[in-house]
Amino acid sequence: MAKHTGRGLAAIEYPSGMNQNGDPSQAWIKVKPDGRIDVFSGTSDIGNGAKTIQSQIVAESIGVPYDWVTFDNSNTDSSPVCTGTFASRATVIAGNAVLKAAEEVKTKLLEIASAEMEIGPQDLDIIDGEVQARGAPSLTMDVADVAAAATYGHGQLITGTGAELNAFAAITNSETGEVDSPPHAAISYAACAAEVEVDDETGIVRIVRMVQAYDVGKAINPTLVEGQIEGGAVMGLGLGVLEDSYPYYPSPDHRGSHFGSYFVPGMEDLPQIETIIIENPSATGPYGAKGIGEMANNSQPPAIAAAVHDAVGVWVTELPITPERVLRALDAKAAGGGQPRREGKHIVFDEELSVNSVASGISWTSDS
Amino acid sequence: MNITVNGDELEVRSPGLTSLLRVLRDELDVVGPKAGCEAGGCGACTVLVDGAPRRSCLTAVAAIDGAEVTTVEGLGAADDLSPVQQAFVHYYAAQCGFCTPGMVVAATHYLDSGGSDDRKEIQEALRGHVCRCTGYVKIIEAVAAARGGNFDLTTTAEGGYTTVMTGDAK
Amino acid sequence: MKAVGARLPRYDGVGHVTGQTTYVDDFRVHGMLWAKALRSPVHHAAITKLDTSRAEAVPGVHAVVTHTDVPQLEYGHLSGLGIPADEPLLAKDEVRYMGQPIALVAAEDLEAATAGVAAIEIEYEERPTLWDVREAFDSDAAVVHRWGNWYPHFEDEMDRRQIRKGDIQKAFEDADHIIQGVYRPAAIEHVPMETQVSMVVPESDGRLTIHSCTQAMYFSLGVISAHLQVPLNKLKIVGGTVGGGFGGKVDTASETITALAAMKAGRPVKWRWTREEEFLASSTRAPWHMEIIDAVTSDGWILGRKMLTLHDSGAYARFSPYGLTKHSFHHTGAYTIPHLHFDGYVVFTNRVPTTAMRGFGVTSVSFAVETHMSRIVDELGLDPYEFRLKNANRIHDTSPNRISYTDPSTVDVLQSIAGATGHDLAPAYAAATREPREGEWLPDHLVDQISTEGH
Amino acid sequence: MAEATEVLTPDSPEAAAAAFGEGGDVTIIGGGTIMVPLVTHGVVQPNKALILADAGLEGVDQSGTTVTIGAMTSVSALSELDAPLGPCAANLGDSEVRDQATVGGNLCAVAPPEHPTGDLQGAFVALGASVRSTGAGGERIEPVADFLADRDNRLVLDVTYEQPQAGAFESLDRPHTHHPTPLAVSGARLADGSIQLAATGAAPTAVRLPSAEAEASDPDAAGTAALGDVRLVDDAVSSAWYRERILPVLVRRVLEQLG
Repeated sequence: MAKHTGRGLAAIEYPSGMNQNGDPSQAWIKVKPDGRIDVFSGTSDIGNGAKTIQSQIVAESIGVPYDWVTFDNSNTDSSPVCTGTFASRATVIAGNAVLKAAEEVKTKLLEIASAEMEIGPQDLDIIDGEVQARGAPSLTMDVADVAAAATYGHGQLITGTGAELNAFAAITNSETGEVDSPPHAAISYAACAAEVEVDDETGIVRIVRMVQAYDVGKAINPTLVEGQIEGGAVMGLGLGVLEDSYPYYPSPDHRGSHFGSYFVPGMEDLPQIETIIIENPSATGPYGAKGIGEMANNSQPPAIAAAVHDAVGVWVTELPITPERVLRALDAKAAGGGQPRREGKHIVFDEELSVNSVASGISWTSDS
Repeated sequence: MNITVNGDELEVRSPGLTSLLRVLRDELDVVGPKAGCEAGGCGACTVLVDGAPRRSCLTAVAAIDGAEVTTVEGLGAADDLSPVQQAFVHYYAAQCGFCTPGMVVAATHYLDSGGSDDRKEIQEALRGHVCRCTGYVKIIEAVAAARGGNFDLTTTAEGGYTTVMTGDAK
Repeated sequence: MKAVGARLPRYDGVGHVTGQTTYVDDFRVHGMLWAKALRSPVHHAAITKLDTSRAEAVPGVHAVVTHTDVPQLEYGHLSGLGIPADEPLLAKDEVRYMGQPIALVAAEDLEAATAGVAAIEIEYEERPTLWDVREAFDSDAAVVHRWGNWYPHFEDEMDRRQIRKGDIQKAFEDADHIIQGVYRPAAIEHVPMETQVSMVVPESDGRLTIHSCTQAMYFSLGVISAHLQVPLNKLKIVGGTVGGGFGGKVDTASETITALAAMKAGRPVKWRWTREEEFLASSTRAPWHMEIIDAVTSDGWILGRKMLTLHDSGAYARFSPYGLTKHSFHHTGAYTIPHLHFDGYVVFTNRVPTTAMRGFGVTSVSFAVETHMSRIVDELGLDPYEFRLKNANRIHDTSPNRISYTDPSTVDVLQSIAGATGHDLAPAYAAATREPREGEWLPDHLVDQISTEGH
Repeated sequence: MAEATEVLTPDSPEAAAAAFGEGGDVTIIGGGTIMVPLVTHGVVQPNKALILADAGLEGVDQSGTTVTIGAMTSVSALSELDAPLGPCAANLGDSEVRDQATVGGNLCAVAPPEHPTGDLQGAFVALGASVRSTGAGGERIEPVADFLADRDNRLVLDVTYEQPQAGAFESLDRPHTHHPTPLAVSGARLADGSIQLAATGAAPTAVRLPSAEAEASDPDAAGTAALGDVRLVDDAVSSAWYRERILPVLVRRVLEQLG
């Protein structure tokens, strides 16, 4: 009849891009006669911010203000191939495609500027919408004028295309799982410390605080990174203590079919969330970025499970950690059970859940 | 039947038991309010009916004959955003944006009726609105800060509890 | 100003807050029909009768689409990788999960479409079901899939995904403790605020404009063109603006069927799933069953891991084989373990087919591995940070697939959390880095785990 | 939606009663929170609908120790009342749903198969409230529990109860967005000093807990005794096992508050 607090920790890793690769993204860019930039990419924005991130990459790479960039991902006629927005690939893989397209645009803009300014392109750069001569910042030409010159003087359409494809990493030995090349574009890392409060009478677990650190490689937009981390944290909270499509799993009975009977985390479930963004650049992502959208809900459930154990001394290893599961575990503990079987150097938890107890067609032990 | 939607008085021809949401979306082409569940569970369809927030999916149109309805479209325009709309942009309170029309309407009413910047009060007032993207953190920050308006819309606010450590700093 | 690294506002933020952002359901087109699906009311059955003639006669109904209308009925999510398909777009002879689509009725309004669905004559002969993945291998288990109860993998006659590295029996012999546990994360719904929706417009030039909430326009384009047996230039997907996905909108769940209805009716058709359909008939994150047996030393080194994974795929394969492979590649978590023995099975049940969701394949293993790590810490009386820092991936450590890590940050993220929560680390752990192992960080059992090949 | 639905919007209680007649074929729309989604999704296809928004049936009247609540009173209008009704009302749904949902609708709510509903019913049963309704045979005034047992074809007009000496409300609170209450217990020490207890979520409609009342002086014993008065089931929001564990806790907490 008391509330107990506990803390738990988890550290995780997660790849960017499809497992084993082979997932292309492509983009193309054209420049309007006033230097404004039109980006065509097939990357869906599912809320993750693909339109924003890819526009930022293009603006940065060419050297023009963000609001010069228009981004069109509206259809498959105008936009080239993008495998899609999943597998934490929109920033890393599709971002590289727009980066390559932008670099080509910049090169072409500088070629035109070079002809106009009579300065070698290698001695020019574009800064904030203006072509500047390196070491002589007074020698400038607006990108708008460069684009006009290309259109009306040189008779050229300035475009850039970019395609990103990491070769498929084949499993060369299906006995061992060895692969012939890295099966991912990058790997991100994260850790979460969760603080919970457990009511030992009702079994209800409330998440009080989550402190999380993510290595994002490079935060193309720190605010959007926070958005992924915070949103992921609450989805992880749902996984940890609330959500279940099959509340009587494995039975299919009593599924919730609406918001009153399926427990999506709500505003009042929100704990204190503290975020640490670490930038250890990847060798492969645009500007060193790594994808973290997906992993953002992976670290909380185990941190919560450990925190619950810290609070009340029971391990709940079936998710979600419902009040019922907490009470059943506390009951077992009070009855002198709930402990692993200890035999020699073996410590065996959860025997009642194991295939060894439930099934006859498969078993799993440390014996070969 | 007639309802006034965002200042325009409009005739309604749908049957009287049609939900206000379907009248708005399917008859009147006011598509800001979203059909997230059509059962009152998510709040994406919330509009103001005579100034009070209502789940438009739970409201039979015949029950509000003659009422003034304000949807998210009626709160502000792209070049004239309301304080709450500005705050949602500046605090990055919308990701996929599908819950946003209802969230913005409810937050506007909360503040207009004297709601405070207290986090717990905001959570209580808006708790029926589901957002699956943001984890609510930035929505609460936006509502808490919104009252004054005049936000810089060329940038976004730093998260309240964030530390950034670059590779060099490590 | 710099664009990268800047806290710029969302490109579409103003559209979101004004209600101007146009999602699929917000498009308006003249003459549009509404669609409603006939879905299986039973978990597993033979379809012994399917007659749509009465439905077609319902006033307002313009088209009823069934399996007979689909040029290529089966096309798998992984067909692009040469993997055989197992799931019909619309059920033909049998249904294998409750909620499986059997027919789609397009009509002047939802009421007529619903009446049309009710008028379809269908009969079922129910079959035994399988729910517990652990029992799938038992000799008396109901057989629920034409490939058997678990996925055959179609490569090297392997019926499972394996990882083998080092010598797991030696690890168990050398270990001071062998710690075993079972981990079972649940199925959850994606719950995007926008339910599955598509609207297809037949154009005068013979093309189809497909308004789609897909997360993956080109993936969906390929899937639709395969089912319809038309070249890509006959189709135009309009999309890119999605009201939340989380993995659930990669499946191309509604577009193709809506397209068939639009073609048959010669009218634009919209099919928007109700929230109830989204909860009960849309794919979920998979439930997983994982058993871990770790060989550990008293001072906190993990020598080996033996792991069994049963991935509850539901009634059809969808992306599950991909998810299991990804899972296997990451089953050591953020740590380096020399001796590995992993067996994983994609198991079929009569659940709604499971699919990708945020963290696909790895969310499960993160839960299992990290909870198991916490148990080891508790059993051995270790410090939770130090145990993890000790075994953490370092530069040039190798993965389960023998790929060298170039930029792991396990050490960095753990030290940051310790700092932020006021957890004091012993000096050696506070000073640890992700740099390649040497000295006390390179015990004998990890010497052969260091490689500079790969990245 | 059927164009054929006849929609009536009476503008007085008398007009509402007249329009309702003997009920039967009439679907009542109070706040709409229950019925409108059912109509939208085609679950209910009314021939005739009675919208009560303008029927003048709302209002809370406290004269002396008697409290009378009109059927169309919103749930939020109750939230400041004393326990058990006030906290019970405040616990329902969210602020928008409470503004819209009505007392009459809540008394008529039928539990869908997935979880309990009709949160207020338990508080009214504990208070010994009576319901005034109309329909076949004319007006009827009866205890809430009797009304719940036979409420088909009735139009609720108002609910009346005597202010108790003390009241308490406890619910199992699983925080999530849209609160159905998996289990709640209301208790009241009535004007005559007797204690009444009722549970929501422990049977298809709210139920009195007479066995618990009989043990009211011993909250722990009362909690255990309450299990004899209920029919607990598994549903989407809680198992019967868990309800069995929590019901005694809630009963005990309510009795401790009643003193």
